[in-house]
Amino acid sequence: MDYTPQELMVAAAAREIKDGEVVFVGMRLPLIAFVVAKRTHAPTAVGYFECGIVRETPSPELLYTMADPPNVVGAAWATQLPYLMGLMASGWVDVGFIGGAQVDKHGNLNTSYIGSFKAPDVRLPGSGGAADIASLARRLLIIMAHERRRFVEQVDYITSPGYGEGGEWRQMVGLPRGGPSAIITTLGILRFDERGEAYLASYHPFTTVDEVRANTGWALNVAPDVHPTPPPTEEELRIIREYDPHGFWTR
Amino acid sequence: MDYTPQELMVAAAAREIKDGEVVFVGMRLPLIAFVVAKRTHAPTAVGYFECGIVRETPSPELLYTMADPPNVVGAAWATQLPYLMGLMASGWVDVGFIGGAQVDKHGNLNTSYIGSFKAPDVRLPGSGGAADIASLARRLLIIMAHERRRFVEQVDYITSPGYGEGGEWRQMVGLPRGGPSAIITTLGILRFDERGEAYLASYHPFTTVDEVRANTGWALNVAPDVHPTPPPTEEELRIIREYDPHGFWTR
Amino acid sequence: MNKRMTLREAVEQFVPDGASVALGLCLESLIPFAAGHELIRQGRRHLTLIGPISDMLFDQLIGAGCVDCVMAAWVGNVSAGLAHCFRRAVEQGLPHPIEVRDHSNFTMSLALLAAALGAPFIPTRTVLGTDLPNTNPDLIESTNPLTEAGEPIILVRAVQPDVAILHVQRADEEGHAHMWGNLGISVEAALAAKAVIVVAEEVVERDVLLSDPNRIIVPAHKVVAVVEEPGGAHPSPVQGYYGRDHDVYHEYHRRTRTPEGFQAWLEEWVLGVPDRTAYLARLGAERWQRLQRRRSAPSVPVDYGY
Amino acid sequence: MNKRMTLREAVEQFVPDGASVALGLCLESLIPFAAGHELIRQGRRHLTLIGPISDMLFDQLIGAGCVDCVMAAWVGNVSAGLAHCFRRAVEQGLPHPIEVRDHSNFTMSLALLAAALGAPFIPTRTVLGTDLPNTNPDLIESTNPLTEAGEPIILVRAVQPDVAILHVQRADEEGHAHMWGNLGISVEAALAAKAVIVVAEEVVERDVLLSDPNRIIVPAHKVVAVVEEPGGAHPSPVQGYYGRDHDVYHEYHRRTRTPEGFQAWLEEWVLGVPDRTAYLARLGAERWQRLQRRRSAPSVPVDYGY
Repeated sequence: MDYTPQELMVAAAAREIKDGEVVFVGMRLPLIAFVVAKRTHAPTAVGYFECGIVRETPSPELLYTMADPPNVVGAAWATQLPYLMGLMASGWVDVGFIGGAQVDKHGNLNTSYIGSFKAPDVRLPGSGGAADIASLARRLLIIMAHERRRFVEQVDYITSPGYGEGGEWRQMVGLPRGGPSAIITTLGILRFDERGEAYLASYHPFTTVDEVRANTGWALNVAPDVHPTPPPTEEELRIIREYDPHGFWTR
Repeated sequence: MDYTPQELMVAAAAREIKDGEVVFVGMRLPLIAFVVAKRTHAPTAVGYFECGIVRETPSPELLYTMADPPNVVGAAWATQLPYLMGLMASGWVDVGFIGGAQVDKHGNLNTSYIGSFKAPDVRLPGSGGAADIASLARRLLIIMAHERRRFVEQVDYITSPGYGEGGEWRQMVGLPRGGPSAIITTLGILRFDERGEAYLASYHPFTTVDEVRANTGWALNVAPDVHPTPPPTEEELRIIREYDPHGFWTR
Repeated sequence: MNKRMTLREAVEQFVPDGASVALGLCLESLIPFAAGHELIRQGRRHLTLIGPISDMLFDQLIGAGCVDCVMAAWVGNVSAGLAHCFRRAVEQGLPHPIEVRDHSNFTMSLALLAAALGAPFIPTRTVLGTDLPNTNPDLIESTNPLTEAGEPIILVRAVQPDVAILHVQRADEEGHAHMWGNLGISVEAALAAKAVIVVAEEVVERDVLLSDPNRIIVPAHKVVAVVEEPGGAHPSPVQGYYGRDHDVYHEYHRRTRTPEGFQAWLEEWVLGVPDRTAYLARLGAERWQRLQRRRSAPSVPVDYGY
Repeated sequence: MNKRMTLREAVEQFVPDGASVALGLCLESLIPFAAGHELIRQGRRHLTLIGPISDMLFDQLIGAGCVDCVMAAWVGNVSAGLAHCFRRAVEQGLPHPIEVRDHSNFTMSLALLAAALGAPFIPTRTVLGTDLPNTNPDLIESTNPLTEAGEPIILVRAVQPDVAILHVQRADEEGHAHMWGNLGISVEAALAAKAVIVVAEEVVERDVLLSDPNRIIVPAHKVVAVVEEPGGAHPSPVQGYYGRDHDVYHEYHRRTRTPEGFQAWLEEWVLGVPDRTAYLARLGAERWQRLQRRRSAPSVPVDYGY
């Protein structure tokens, strides 16, 4: 295999961004997915970075964090966090990216507490902007490592809402729109059925449906047309490797 | 008399500003009162202008409106209106100035409707920031022409709250603080007793208590120590006339 | 995307009859008079006007019959006095009755800020005890649910304009815009609005705008039209460009005491000129020259490098 | 008024035990590490820390035992992973238990904005259906009183810090301060706080600041102390001055896996250096030099003249 799982994930994530869309760019791999999308099929996509940055061009250098100086130079707006979040709350953000420590079959994410929040086994960092992106973006893309302990029947704590208990849950709790569109994992891509339950849409070329199932903590549904995820193209790989030459995020 | 009533009013208003205070500067005469205070006894007073300006020095030229370019050059902050109003809402503004078309004995002001608001005789411009200053500043200074039709038993419409019906009215309706401290008129200076009713504290040198009473639409109380208002000093007049050489506001 | 067009095109395409329009958001400066006059020339009807204090422009639009509803804190003429057309509309229903929703400057800013934040309302303690809630259904008397005693509070309902018109100093053709000086409620309105029309003194290269991203006023993807219209804010001032033409306000005040006087003024300065170029020509080169910036006061640059 | 003093004096005078302190408000940049380390050196106790995401600094203060309560959206190490001291405090009560009020970035900003506006709360539809209201009493599940159906809404209670510490690029001795780049929730926090401490890369003449009043971050009368502390944000970046020292974050992450490791790190970089000058000396001139700005990207000035 001449690419890493991370590189495939970045390419897959980039393909989820449509041209002209406003993207709430998350930390780590989405930073690079936005760059790949901009340089391939989505040249007019606009990136929101919650620290207070809007970009219409990729940052000139690899970002370790979204507030790194290369992300500010040439930005199309440098502003205050609540303004960007407020625009998202009003429906201006088409798609947002987040990761998580735990995800469940309804796409709910936990980045706060493993175990009971009253006496947790692990205290994770918390929401950051993830809860907001999951609540308010028109659609949500989740990127995370596919491990059985992370893909659980039900998350211990909902930091970022997916489809809750499924069905009309989002409308019922009052969320204005949105919900997960895909989970891009180290093993495959999951999408969601109309009841808001995740199913396997494609598995990465270096794995199998069975392996994906074995790494999933619930009885995973599989699409009738499940197929291998298209590998990153040469152009995508070139852009990823130019942008992250030492593979800080992608190796 | 070697000064105009407006000049005396400006000087009297300036004397109400203490050094170091944050002043919400209103339109017209208060624009000049702030300048006089800064140049005499209150050099460290800070002026807030609701259009979004904070000044620590007087503007270099006469202002016709608070957004005139001379008010922006050398400003100590140029910002957004809700930030200044928000600071006032949090208690940061010591004193604010407003005028009115009607005032009543409890210091309530009307700048909205003469007659019924459903079928008004006169539609006045409205609140601007006056209602906010009257609601939120620590104390309120009212500046207006002393005429019987303007000084009424009860205003037709409360645009800017004084002491309402008197007593504990402000606390009862939920206002956080404040209330009128003085009404500086073309004829005298009214202050407020502990029940929130205005009384005559001083009459201008060119008038009498009786004349003030005759121009007031309610039975005006008079302080036992009522006295002539101290006229503007030479220094005050010099500053006023330097700043408003053609007497646009003060003649 | 190149969004540059004439003011006529921008108003035609993006301000339909019945629209709610926020304009005059810096209070007395950067008032988009050219855009307002174009609304009048195109005979726009049933508009809702949204603003803080409005120095003369709302009065003109009301007098011209463009307006059904005003959401504002103050409608008048700051250096000259009352607004005659506004008075006639409210007092006599001339040219037709209008609805007025009385705000204070703070509540108007909170209504727009609420919309900018996607919040249904913002609670405040300003205007408690006043009559404003009686003449504005968007100011709701309520109690604070976080206090046991249920202390009184005003809920300011979010107001989302269909379009905000911003007069700015400089912009590029994609809609990146720099505005400086007192900002009033411009940021709140531009963030709240469904669309933004930028009218600029100068359209310049993108690099100039992006050299200072903190000064950009609103994300360009919300901007639907960019118009270069030098002098488009006259008689209101534009920091760094020209001063306030006080005489215009006083002349307008004098001449518009009667409907006939207003009509004559309107013919002379709005209906009788096809665009802002003709307006400035009518004003006269000498008078326009007198208002121009006399001395520079440049900002000390900052360095965005790394 | 000249408010210039050393960081030691500023922390001594304006951040008492038990204070609530907002810091790290730009998220990953302009983090006032020097101020945070001074809090540790002075043995400050029972603090409440307020911030959006905190990149490493909150973890250090928690590990050093300064903190009773954290109101934040995220406590970790952005480029390296989890926060070990934060974990130990919550999971094991080491060095002592702390209270955590879980915010999202948006709710944290709304809590501060509410305080900045003098509003008791701001309603929002973010975090509906999540568990955050279960671990934060400042996020109150309620219904929107403006809708008949009573749609669900979260009321974000106002949070007013006792003090906000801002690291900025330049300031004058009176407290006028310019900050540029991503602002995060700095403006909201500075407006909300009862007092502001400004730590600047450079203290410059008043005229430089007042040449560009739109860039000033908060009115100077709210600023109680101005500290000139070049390099005071290291290892976080300062736009126009120096870049992010990524290695520090990774080294910290590795070394603080155990309480002993954290203590050794703390001795080396905080307790063992009297001030930031000594800290930078320990870092080494060559390493510090490598982080400095390599190329300029100056803003195109604007003209405030008339």
